[in-house]
Amino acid sequence: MHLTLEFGGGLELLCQSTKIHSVDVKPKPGEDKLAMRDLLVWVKSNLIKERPEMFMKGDSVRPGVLVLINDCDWELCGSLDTELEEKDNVVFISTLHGG
Amino acid sequence: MHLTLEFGGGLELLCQSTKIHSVDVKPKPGEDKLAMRDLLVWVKSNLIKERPEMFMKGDSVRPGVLVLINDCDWELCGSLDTELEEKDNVVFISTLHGG
Amino acid sequence: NGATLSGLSPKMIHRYSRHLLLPDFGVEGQLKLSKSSILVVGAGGLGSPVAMYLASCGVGCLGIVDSDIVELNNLHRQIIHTEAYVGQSKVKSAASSCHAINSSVKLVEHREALQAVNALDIVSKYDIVVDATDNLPSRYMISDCCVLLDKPLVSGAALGMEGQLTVYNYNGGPCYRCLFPTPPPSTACQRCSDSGVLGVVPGVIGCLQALEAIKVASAVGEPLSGRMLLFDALSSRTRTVKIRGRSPLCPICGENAAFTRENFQSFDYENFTQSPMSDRSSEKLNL
Amino acid sequence: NGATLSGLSPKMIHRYSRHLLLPDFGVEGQLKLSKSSILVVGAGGLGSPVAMYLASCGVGCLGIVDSDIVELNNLHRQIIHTEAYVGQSKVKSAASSCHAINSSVKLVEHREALQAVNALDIVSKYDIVVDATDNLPSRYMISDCCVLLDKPLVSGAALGMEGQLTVYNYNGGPCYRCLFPTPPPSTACQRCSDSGVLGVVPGVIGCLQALEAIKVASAVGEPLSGRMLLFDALSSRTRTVKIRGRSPLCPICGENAAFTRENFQSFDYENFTQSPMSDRSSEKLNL
Ligand SMILES: [Zn+2]
Ligand SMILES: [Zn+2]
Repeated sequence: MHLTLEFGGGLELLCQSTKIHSVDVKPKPGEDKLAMRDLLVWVKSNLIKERPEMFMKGDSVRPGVLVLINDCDWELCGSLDTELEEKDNVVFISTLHGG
Repeated sequence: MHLTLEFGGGLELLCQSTKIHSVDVKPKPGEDKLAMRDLLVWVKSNLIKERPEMFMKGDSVRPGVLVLINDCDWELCGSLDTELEEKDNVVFISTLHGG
Repeated sequence: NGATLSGLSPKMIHRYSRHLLLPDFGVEGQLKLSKSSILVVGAGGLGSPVAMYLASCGVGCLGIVDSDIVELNNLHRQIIHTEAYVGQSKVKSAASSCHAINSSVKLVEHREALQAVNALDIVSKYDIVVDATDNLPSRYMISDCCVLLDKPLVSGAALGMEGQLTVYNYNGGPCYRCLFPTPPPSTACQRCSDSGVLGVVPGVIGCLQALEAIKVASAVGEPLSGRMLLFDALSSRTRTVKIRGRSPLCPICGENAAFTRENFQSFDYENFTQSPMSDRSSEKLNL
Repeated sequence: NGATLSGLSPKMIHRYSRHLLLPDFGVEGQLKLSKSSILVVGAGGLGSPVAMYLASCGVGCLGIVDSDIVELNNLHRQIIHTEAYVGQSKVKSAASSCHAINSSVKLVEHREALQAVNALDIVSKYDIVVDATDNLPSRYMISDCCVLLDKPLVSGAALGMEGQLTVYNYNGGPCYRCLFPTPPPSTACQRCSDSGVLGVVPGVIGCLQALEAIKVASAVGEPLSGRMLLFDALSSRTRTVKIRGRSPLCPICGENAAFTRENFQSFDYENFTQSPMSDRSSEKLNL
């Protein structure tokens, strides 16, 4: 499954300062669907190069990170259970506090 | 064919100040494709309520109007000959000079 | 047209003529603006354009709250302050600039830090609040206060080469806690003084905050409620995304919220976020 | 780090510390900025934030060109001017504000209209040009001049509740004439004085223009060349669209272009666009 993953708000620093990643992710063996839950695990193993605790906490993202699937808050479409589709765009962005 | 048409930079004033129009446009009888050339004629007859010379000149848009198909300048994809596809987004925007 | 212009003096008609000509804004928008009062929390990188544009556009009353002093390393982005004010109160400096732009706006100087103990008193005097602060505990505190007092909150943030913007607690929309019920680990809380910020980035976000405040005050257009604007200066890309609505379970604005003014005034926001409200003690530059 | 900091005085290191901390900008970006010279054409709604942010961020030399006088009905959006300067030169007023923000920037006051007869002389002294004008003939004239002198042009526009922004003639990208070979009918050319403008809209676009100029000057990020940003204030929606590249047939920048400096100096831009460069004679308000 082809996906575009984007990191912002400082999270790109966890993956070698690259903001946009064009990736192919396979569903787990024996399954034909990819859920956000599985994508997070894949991202943590394949893209996050340092301080994984700045990306995940438990089986979800850490507090302060917004997840957007096709420009829409994942809370509106199932959070961890959201099933991804071909060519989906997923953004992980850390909220900023500066000014 | 379902299309989203948007007007900006003052062109919305030609269609009763509505910026976004969600429309269904049929190809001409006997044809199965809809080209931008045909869409312009359709827009002029169906959406433009006043001063059509502010929208078209000859068989194209008047000078100073940019046409964007799916966020891309129509000059990059065939201008009048571009064939539209289901769910395409077409923006007509007049260039601004104020400051 | 005499009737519709009532309330605007000849001088106002002249000064704001470019607003009055706007079909979507017009006399009605200007009148509403002239009757509105807006509080800007923070007279820094975001607060500079917010206060200047709100003064120039003709809001009725503009309050500015900040306890900081103008420092030379603020001036690369805080365009409301001049070199002459280095060492003086930011609020005094900002009010002076706003007064020079538009002497008909009532300016209120709050030369103190907005904190849980004084926030209800100060915020209750205004119709709209603009969060132009630079730290996490203030963001939670201001949002909670705006929920308690039912004030719309225009919230902006900028760091590095990025900015974010949304309107909280507006028209049934979410509050800050609906989005961020749990604070991030304190190690994730970077400030401009730690990580830097390109000066014009808070300029862009601050102008957009002033715009949202003007839209709310004049009841024109669709404010950014339930939506968030994300700005990346390096690529000049902006996206406006749909965010969650008000959470029924939110401990502050939810259906069964039991958070009172008394709870608010005694809530320890610095402890909650494990992060300080003021960063003056941590000012340093490691090159 | 002594070597990489060479060129920045201790005072600059302090003033611009928040820029120096930025991994994407740093000492190198600040040094390039401090060596750059930028011309802002127009000290009005767009030019106000452009000049203020370019001064505050520390460009080496900032030129401002405009022949206008500050009027009261400018002040709802032109935040660089104060009431005290009504009736005086906009350039004098703008330079004074910029100097107060950052006395280390070299300011050059061009108190005259930029026209075909003087543009080559003036523009040739700068590295980058910012078009912050309010009329069509100036936009063609500035673009043609920038092609002849090979200067990147940061072009912004605002009217009503909308704004547009792009960078012309940069790195092989298109010029204004590549996009608009034929001027629009003069009846389509509205100005802020005819149609109005919400004051903070040129604020947003001007900040974005300053950002693009900073990116070009410091060689950081991807400037908006071959792309255009469209901003709608009512809905707070922004889109960045891909536009055509340089046209081989462009009469000014194309492969066989035969447009010389002599052609330029005698070209009648007002006649070409059927539109005047100055709108002072047409100032009126119809309510
Ligand atoms: Zn809430
Ligand atoms: Zn060209």
